[in-house]
Amino acid sequence: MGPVSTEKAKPEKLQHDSPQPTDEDAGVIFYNETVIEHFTNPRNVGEIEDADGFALVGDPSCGDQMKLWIKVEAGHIVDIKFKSFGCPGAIATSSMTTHLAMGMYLEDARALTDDDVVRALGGIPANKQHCSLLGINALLFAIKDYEQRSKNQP
Amino acid sequence: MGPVSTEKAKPEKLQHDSPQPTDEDAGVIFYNETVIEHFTNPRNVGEIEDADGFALVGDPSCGDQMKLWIKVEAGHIVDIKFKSFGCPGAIATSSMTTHLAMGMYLEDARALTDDDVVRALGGIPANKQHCSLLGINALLFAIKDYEQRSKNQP
Amino acid sequence: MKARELIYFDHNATTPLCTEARQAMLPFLDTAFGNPSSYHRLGRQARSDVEAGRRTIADIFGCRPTEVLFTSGGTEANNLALRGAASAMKDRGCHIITTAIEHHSVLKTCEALGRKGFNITFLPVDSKGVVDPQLVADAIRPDTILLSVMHANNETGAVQPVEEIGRIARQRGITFHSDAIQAFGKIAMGTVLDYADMVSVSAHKVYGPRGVGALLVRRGTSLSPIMTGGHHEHGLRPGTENMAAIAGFAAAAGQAVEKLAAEAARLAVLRDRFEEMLLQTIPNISINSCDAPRTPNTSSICFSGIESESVLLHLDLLGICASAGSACTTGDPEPSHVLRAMGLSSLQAQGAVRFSFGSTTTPEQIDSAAETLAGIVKKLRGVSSLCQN
Amino acid sequence: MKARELIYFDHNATTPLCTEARQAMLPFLDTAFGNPSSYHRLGRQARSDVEAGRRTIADIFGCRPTEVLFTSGGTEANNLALRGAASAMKDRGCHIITTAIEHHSVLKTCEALGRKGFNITFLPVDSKGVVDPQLVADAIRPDTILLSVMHANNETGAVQPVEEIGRIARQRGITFHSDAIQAFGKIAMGTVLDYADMVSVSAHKVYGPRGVGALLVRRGTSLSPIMTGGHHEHGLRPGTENMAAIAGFAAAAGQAVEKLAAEAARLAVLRDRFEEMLLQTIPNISINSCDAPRTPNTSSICFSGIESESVLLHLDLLGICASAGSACTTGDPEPSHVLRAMGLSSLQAQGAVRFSFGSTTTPEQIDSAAETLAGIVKKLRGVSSLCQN
Ligand SMILES: Cc1ncc(COP(=O)(O)O)c(C=O)c1O
Ligand SMILES: Cc1ncc(COP(=O)(O)O)c(C=O)c1O
Repeated sequence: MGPVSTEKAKPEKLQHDSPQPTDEDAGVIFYNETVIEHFTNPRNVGEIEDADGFALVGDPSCGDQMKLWIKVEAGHIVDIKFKSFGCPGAIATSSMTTHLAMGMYLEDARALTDDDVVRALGGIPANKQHCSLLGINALLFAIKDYEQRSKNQP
Repeated sequence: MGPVSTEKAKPEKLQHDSPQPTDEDAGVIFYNETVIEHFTNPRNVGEIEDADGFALVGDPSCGDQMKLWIKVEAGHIVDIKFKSFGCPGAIATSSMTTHLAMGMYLEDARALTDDDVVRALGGIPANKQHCSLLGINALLFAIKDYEQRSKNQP
Repeated sequence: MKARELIYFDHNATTPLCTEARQAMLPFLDTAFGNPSSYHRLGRQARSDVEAGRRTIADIFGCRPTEVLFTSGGTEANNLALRGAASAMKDRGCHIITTAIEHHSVLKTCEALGRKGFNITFLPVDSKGVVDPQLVADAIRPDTILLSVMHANNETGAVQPVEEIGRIARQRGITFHSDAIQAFGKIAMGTVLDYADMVSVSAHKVYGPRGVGALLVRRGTSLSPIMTGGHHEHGLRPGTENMAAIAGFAAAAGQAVEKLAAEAARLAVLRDRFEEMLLQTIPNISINSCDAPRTPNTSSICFSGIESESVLLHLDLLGICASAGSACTTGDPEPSHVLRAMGLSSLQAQGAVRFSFGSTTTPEQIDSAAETLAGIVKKLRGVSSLCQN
Repeated sequence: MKARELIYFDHNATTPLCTEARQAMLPFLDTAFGNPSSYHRLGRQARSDVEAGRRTIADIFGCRPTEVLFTSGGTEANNLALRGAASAMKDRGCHIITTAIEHHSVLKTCEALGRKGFNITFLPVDSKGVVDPQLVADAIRPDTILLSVMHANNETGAVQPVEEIGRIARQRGITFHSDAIQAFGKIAMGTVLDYADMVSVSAHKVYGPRGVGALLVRRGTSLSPIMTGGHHEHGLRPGTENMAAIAGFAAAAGQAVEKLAAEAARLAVLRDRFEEMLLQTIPNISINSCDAPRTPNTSSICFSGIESESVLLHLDLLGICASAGSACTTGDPEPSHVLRAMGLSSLQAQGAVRFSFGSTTTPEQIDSAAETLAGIVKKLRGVSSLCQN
């Protein structure tokens, strides 16, 4: 088998897109193409050895966990990497969070919300909304960690 | 439409015959061909104006009623006629009762039982067994009526 | 006489599947077999097919998809409505009102609830087989929680004043259920949840498949499930969804509504013609509920002096399918509780035969059956101890 | 990579209709549409078709036709068994014993009975997912009326010692119900009513249609109906019979039994091959219930460090259908109650995926899926915060 990522969502496009999620579909999960794309090809996966900020959020026994590393230069996030355990929603929102934050001024990054992530993904199933907090929380805590460290090493 | 009786059970033979009545079929009524034949062509229908014995049995508001007339000569039933209100089982057993009794010695006729009628019909659905009593009771009461009258007019 | 086609005058018992329903079902007997609860594409497709069916039914009744619960049929819909609402509201009161002419799935369920401690009032009907809304209003007590009145009766076709009754129920804050199983597809029903809180329908009475029905449940109605398991049907009816049946139901219901006006008019003409022919050729008959508003396809006729099963067997031997009382009481020697409630004597009720017409019915069948029937009645009356001749 | 055929490894959720079942159903979508309760020939034919289906099912299980009750599916069979028996025997006692690994249609029903005043004991299972009969014996109290233990688990395939448990129940005079929905068609079951009083089966798990199942009820078992209406199914399950579904069920059940030995052997080989391939190519996996007697078609596998939905979505995108836990808990974030009962941590249980093989499964599918899966697991572990690399 070739690497999974080369297959992407191509043949399934319609399957995941056509039935509009409605109230009564709540029991079944329909992700849109963007979510699936970020899930199958998550951006910025990995670790940063000499990170300037780090966060560990979530509880794997409750369904998801995320580790986030940032590298900061001149008030910018110049590198960002993550690793996530969780459902496709957790992985896709993790990926999108890092994608949005990459290159941002810290203050702009801090202003990012879960809504921004969901919007950038073009929406996410109702019962996966909570996932979007994972990335945002990790980002905030990593920035906090960076600021803490900066304070301690002036 | 021609008279109903000319059609008889011909095209339906299999319908009524093939599924053997079983316990769990109790809810649905399957009559055999002989029963249907007696129902569609009942023997000895009518009244006897100068009957020697007569009986009226059953209660129409409970589902069936039968009138039975007999003519007796030299201890024989030389004529017998009936009229019945009721289900196919009631009509067929009425018919078969008269058919069996016709020409019989009174003592033989008195010995006829509902089982004899059912047997002569080749069986009757379980929930129609009670019907067979209608004819037999009418016959017994008609014979009784004849004997009563004979006693009174010696 | 040559063998003739079967004349099926028992459409109130069940109907043949219409082409549209059959077509809609076939894919689900084939590749579209997924479980709507499964995660994968077959599951998602199944889910969206179920929800498409639900939207169709919702559109037909002018309600929301979330107000449509699929059940295994009309009987289950009625049981869910009555048992489920009684159980959900038992702390608010224990009085339930229904009528004496309901289908057994309502009547026996109310009796069962009666044995569980609920008080049941069975309202009488007039000689036309119709419930008086005033009696409903008068029967309401402070502890009344639930009212169930059918929309159209299965034996006589008599249409009940459910809108008026529903208004009374809503005014008095009482949950109103209506068994519309015989009304749907036969008379225009409008947006039923405007006056009723729960409405039962069944697919196989409208040329849809066996094994599926729906309970329409107005938002906010108190209802507990009567079965437990998975989260299907908003947690109110568990069990893997029957997609083939749901798709067939949706297709059939769509057809039924589309053709309703034309078909109702056509059947009313045939029904009237049938009844006129019988009245002209057979003495001593009476047509039940003939002065009531009736579904256009139902003719319930009492033939005095003879017994209905004997009529049915003669008819059957001649290829004509009809019923005595409702189909589900076959083998039950009790005369129809509906006709008895209308004041008919046990004897009269025993002579009742129901002819219910439908999509397969033609004018030729009407004429032929009426003629045949005249011969049968004459013959049976000739045998009957109750008739002079 | 070229588009490939769908690989359906979710046969425990539902199965495609077999040709025999489809063929058996078609006449009932056509001319054989009568209502079995109707008097006329179409009704009688329908009745005899229903009873033929009943005899087939009875023959398969070595019981009497009167011991077969058709229901709308497995969920209803389980509800009827538990609610019906509890209600029929409530004067004799209020204690019910079941296990922690039952399907939701048993588990939630027992919980509902618990809210109605019954005491429920949920027996634990060992790490293999099997109930110890000794625990059953020990749990029995003087007021125990009912015991329900499934024959084979839907998630792990673990087969329970139902014969031994049944003997204990019979000795102690306790009604024993067994949910055999996942056992039927997969393992030889013998004459089940010899040791169980009630057994549930469902058609759509054995290549039969949706919307029908059966509860086998041994003569003399106390059981009340949970729905009321007509006299159908010996007065224990009202509603117009679903002939198409019953005929399809009978045909499918016949097939399932006929092919059982060969198919079970074939699937066991494929299942073992699948598991060996995974064990060889993927580190840190464990096979649930692998040391228990299992149905031959079920592989429940925990992939440590990754979450099952992510595995399922990757699989789905590549055309492979599988499940996490049981299908009917999709959308439910709770990790499998079955795996938790076996002592797996919540984290371990979250990594479980169920592959259930069946008639459509080929060796090529097994190889291809195992290979694909190795790639997916590697990829997800590469992303996982719980994995080092
Ligand atoms: C008025 C009415 N209610 C309920 C039912 C029961 O419906 P089903 O056969 O779908 O269970 C019927 C038909 O038998 C009916 O005519
Ligand atoms: C063990 C078990 N019991 C009960 C059920 C419910 O059966 P049905 O889907 O026919 O309602 C299932 C399947 O979902 C099952 O696997």
